Amino acid sequence: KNEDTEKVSIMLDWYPNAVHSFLYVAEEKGYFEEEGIELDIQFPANPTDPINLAAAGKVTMGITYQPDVIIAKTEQDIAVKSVGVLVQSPLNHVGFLNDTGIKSPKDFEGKTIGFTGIPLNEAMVQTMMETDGADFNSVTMVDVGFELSSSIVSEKADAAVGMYINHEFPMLEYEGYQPGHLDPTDFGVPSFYELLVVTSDDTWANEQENIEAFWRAARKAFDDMEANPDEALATLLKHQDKANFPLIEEVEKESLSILLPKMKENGKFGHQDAEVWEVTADWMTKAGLLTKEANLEGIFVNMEE
Amino acid sequence: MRNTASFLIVVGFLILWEISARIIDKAFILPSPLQIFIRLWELKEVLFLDHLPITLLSIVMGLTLSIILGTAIAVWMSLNSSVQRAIYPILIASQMVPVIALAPIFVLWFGYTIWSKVAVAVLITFFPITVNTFDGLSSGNKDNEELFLTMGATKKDIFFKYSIPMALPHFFSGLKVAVTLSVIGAAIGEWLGAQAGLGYFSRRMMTQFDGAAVFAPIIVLTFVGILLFICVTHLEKRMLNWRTKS
Amino acid sequence: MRNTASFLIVVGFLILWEISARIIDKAFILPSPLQIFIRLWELKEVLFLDHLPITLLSIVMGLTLSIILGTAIAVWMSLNSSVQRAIYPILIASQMVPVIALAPIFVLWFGYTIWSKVAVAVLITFFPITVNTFDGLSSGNKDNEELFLTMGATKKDIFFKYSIPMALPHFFSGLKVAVTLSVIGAAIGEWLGAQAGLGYFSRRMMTQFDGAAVFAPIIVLTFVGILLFICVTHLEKRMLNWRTKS
Amino acid sequence: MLAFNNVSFGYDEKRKILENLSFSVHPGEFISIVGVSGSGKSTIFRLVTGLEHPLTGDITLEGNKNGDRLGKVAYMPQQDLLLPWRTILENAYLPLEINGIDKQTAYQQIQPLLKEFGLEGTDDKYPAELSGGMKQRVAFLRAVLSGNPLLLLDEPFSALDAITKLSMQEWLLEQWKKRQSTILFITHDVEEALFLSDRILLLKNKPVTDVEEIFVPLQGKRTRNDLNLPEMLALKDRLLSTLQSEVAL
Amino acid sequence: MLAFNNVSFGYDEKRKILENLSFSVHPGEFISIVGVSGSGKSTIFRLVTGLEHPLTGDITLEGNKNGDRLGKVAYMPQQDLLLPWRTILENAYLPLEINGIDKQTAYQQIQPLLKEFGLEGTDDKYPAELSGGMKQRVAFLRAVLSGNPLLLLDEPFSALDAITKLSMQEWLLEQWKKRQSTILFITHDVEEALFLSDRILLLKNKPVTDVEEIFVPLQGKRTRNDLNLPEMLALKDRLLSTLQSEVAL
Ligand SMILES: Nc1ncnc2c1ncn2[C@@H]1O[C@H](COP(=O)(O)OP(=O)(O)OP(=O)(O)O)[C@@H](O)[C@H]1O
Ligand SMILES: Nc1ncnc2c1ncn2[C@@H]1O[C@H](COP(=O)(O)OP(=O)(O)OP(=O)(O)O)[C@@H](O)[C@H]1O
Ligand SMILES: Cc1ncc(C[n+]2csc(CCO)c2C)c(N)n1
Ligand SMILES: [Mg+2]
Ligand SMILES: [Mg+2]
Repeated sequence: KNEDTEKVSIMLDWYPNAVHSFLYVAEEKGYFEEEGIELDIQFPANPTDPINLAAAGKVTMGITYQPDVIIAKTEQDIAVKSVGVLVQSPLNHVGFLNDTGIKSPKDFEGKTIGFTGIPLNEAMVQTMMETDGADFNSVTMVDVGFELSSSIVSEKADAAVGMYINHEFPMLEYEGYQPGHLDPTDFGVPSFYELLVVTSDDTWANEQENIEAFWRAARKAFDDMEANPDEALATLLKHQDKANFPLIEEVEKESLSILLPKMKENGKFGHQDAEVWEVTADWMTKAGLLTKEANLEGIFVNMEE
Repeated sequence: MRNTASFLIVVGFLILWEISARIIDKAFILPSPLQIFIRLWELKEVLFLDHLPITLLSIVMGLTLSIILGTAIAVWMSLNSSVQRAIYPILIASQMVPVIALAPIFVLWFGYTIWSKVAVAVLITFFPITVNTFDGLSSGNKDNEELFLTMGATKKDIFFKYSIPMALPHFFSGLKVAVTLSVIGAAIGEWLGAQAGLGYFSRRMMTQFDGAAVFAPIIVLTFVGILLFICVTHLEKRMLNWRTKS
Repeated sequence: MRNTASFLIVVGFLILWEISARIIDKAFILPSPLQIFIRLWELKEVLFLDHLPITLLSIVMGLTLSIILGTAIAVWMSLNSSVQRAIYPILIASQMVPVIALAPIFVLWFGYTIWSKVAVAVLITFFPITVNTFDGLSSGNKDNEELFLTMGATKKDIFFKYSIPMALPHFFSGLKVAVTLSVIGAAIGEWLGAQAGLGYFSRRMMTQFDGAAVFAPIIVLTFVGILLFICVTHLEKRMLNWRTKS
Repeated sequence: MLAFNNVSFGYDEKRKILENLSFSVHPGEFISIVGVSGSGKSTIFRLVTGLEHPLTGDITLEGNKNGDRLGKVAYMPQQDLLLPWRTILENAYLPLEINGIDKQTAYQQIQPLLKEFGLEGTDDKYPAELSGGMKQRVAFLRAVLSGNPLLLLDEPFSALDAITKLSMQEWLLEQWKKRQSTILFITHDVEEALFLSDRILLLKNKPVTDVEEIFVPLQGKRTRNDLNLPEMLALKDRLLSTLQSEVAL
Repeated sequence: MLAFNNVSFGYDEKRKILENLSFSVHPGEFISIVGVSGSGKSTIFRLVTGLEHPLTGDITLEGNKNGDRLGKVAYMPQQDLLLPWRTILENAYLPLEINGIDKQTAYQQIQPLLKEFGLEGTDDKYPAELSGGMKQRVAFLRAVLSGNPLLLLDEPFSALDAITKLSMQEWLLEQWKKRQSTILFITHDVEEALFLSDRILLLKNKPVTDVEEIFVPLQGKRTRNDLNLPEMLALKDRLLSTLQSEVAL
């Protein structure tokens, strides 16, 4: 429509769910258009693709996980930076079905645990078990890609790490299962940013204005979403791709209520704190995820209000 | 008539599948043929209008590129024996690289665009086309070429009036293999990064506990393969109609 | 000597790659050959002691099963022409199913065990073995079989003294294709969920943003393929030494 | 030795190839069967070997009427049909192997014959390493080794060049005399038939209802010059003109 | 028409196949070249057609000494070498097509010849649908259509059965007379050479240093019976024994 709209793409962390409502709200209300950008929302084929493709410059931004950004930057010198946080505290729990009899990380011993292929999850389980005085070596970790819930339901894995307290668990309950879960932060894993948005330094240098425009629109949409969650939910449901990613209203409603406070914990949507980065990096060094000294130089920027 | 037995076996197999699926009763793990069929019907618009065209596009682009590239290299090798001696062994050795294992890299190079799928399709279809075409171009015998020479034919005459018709049956053999592989290539490409397409849809449904919908696009893909194969066979029959006369 | 040109081309290609990789300077997207080689060396123990044996195990198991199953079906078809008429068309048609797209289903059936990888390997290697062996078994000519009959030979005599030696070269052609495919099959199987293996390792390194380490196991896989191929070729030469005499 | 008695046969019930055909072969004879292409020469061999059975009529082999004939006659086909994966020795061993004779014994029996057939030193060679004439000799040896006294040869020399053919013909005559076998020989080549045989059976009509028997007026050791005898030249012309008239049919 | 003058040739410098060979062919002659296998008959044809060039010596074709001979002689190979994907008409058209004659004109020229060659109704058939004799006639027609007066035939009938061969020989003689072409004919078959030719060139020694020229004492219309004339029989024996002695060499 608009001759000089700039194309901006973002790759989600997962298939669309309540966390992404603000994107659809902004889209629906034309906030992106007002900012002169055209947003292309992509869904990942692989849990690690958002950061990979953002780093490779194939998408403008990717929604990903904080420790991954530190690993990429520190271990492989990949020039990426976070441009904003979406969820400021953990949602990630270890999930299982109650029949497995798992009560604490000690019960993971000898079990098979599924994860999405992101190495950080292994470290989380390890920290949890060590804190609980169990032997991590007795656990078999399997890369199950996106099949977190299905791997425990189909009993291909006894438990899975990376399941979200706001999404997978309500969903399983809705489907009639009895899932149990353990919170990593109860077992020695620090609280860190659950989801944030990354871009590559190159992209940042070339398209900083577009990214800033994106955030202005996003903030505006988030405010609307906060003010009127039901409307936001309706927008999300309206935009859902029924065939590909059917959403369940009850589940998403509950999900959104859990999410909203976590998305604005310090009062500012998107804002990041250097301290959180340092705490996370410390834990990672302790957990053996980093073999070098953490490189946090320019790892994040905060958008101007 | 000849295929009655095959037909019965297939039907028997489907019935057996239906029964076991009902006994196991876990549609997610093993949907029954009927469930798959119903799902296929329900999803017909999504599958045929949204996803099929995308997949077809990558298949057609991949095949077209393969044919252009493959025949060009084959012709080049057949015209110049030192090129042949240099390239042919590399071509053969290159088949040992599990190119499919490289597919994730293509996603990094091309992003979630059609090109990552086209690249996979080209990489796996290009070999049978090149090798078959080349073998076809070199299958001519010296006696025949010398007969052409004694008639005062130029190299060009020999190439167009002898080598090319000679190579055509081999080219089609290669194309038949390539067509099947192209479907596989596109499907794999779509698993690894796509925003639409039948392979993408199948994988997506895997995360949705919808077993029948995982199989439905695979059925469609199968028919795409069969259809492409039939097309090639028809084209072959039309272009090589002399072969049916022997 | 014949391959000097090939060798030079390969070296040229590597140099070109090295230079472009250095210019682009994003090892994560395009590692240079040197970086890959260094990484291969650093990872040699992990690759060769931890992951290679696992991958080899699925390849060998897949191939063994394929050979048993494939030759059994081929023999069955060649002994009974109504079985042949019933099964052969199904076999051919089955190749149109992008079996690789079914691979994730195997994970559901067999879990994250070696069996899901073996299943993928069997599914893609079984076809060339069956078809080639069957074609070999039926490549005998009637004249020869009748000569055996006039000597008072039984069906068993004909099968063991004529059909089998006749089929052997075809069987080996099939096996050579199968060997290459088995490597691909195992690699794909390992993408889909595994705790070890070269395919798994390559993918895992992708999540660690370690481009050189993504390529290193692929190089190892390539050499596994080449080695297996050479083994089969040697076996073939030994068993078919009469062919070198013509 | 062999007798056809009113034999009728057709691959297809409706299209007979042989109709009420009778002829007989005596021990020690060399008989050529001559006829135009497609007349049914090879079909007669298929009946003799037992690969096919007459629709009506009887075939008697060594006094055995309509018995099982498979494995009872020695057959040497037109192409040598040697097994390319077996050495010459192993190829010659084949009929003995099928009869259950062990390698040791068999090889001791074969080795001297190889020499006699001008094949010494070829034991461990493969067929592809031999010339056309040598391969035909191996095929002949293999037929002889089946141990059956009636030898059927279906155009064995048609693939050889003219000069090799001549020497193979002479060699065959020698072998026949030495082994005192009975030979039934199919050929297109009238001169070949005249040079080799005691008697020529010329197939006539379609379906074949009749054979014209021609006694060759030569006895004992023959030379190629004998073919220039006036009666032989007359016979040759007669045969050729009969054949050509059959083609016109 | 054609003259070899002290021609020497070898595929390999060291192993000569022809050495100081001289002979000549006059317009309208029918000449057969006879020699044992591997003696160099086909090699002579390769030199005549211009596929190979003499190491020393001259070849003169129609007064043109050592000129470019490719496309200047009509060559009919041993196998018919018809293109299986072309109909009979299209196969016959090939030499005209190469000479740049358009389809229309060419087909009008070919059609009546097809009739004359006993090939009517086969225009749109493919070679695989024809019998061996018919295919040889198409190959001959194709050679004739090249328009060159010197025809080289390299064992054209060796793949045919004896009876078909006889009728093709007679047909060839007829065509030769009708078209008044010059024919150079390679054969293994002495009788064939005697029946067809005015003159026979027998290749001798290895490398070939000499040809024995034999004039066939037959004039005008020949019949097969002429081969039974005493002088012809004597000639035949002489040829055969010379050839057999060459094989022994
Ligand atoms: N196995 C078969 N099934 C059906 N018909 C056959 C079979 N073999 C031969 N015929 C037919 O039977 C007829 C006689 O064939 P046969 O092979 O006996 O002729 P022939 O005299 O040996 O010919 P040739 O000289 O060409 O070898 C032919 O018309 C042929 O087509
Ligand atoms: N293209 C070639 N390259 C090298 N040597 C050749 C070639 N063609 C033929 N020869 C050799 O040259 C010699 C003569 O061969 P040529 O084909 O002329 O014999 P020929 O008399 O036609 O034999 P035949 O009767 O078997 O056709 C043989 O020793 C042969 O091996
Ligand atoms: C609804 C939802 N469920 C699961 C994930 C996947 N996930 C959660 S944590 C983690 C690894 C990093 O800790 C991954 C891959 C998601 N993004 N969104
Ligand atoms: Mg026959
Ligand atoms: Mg020759």
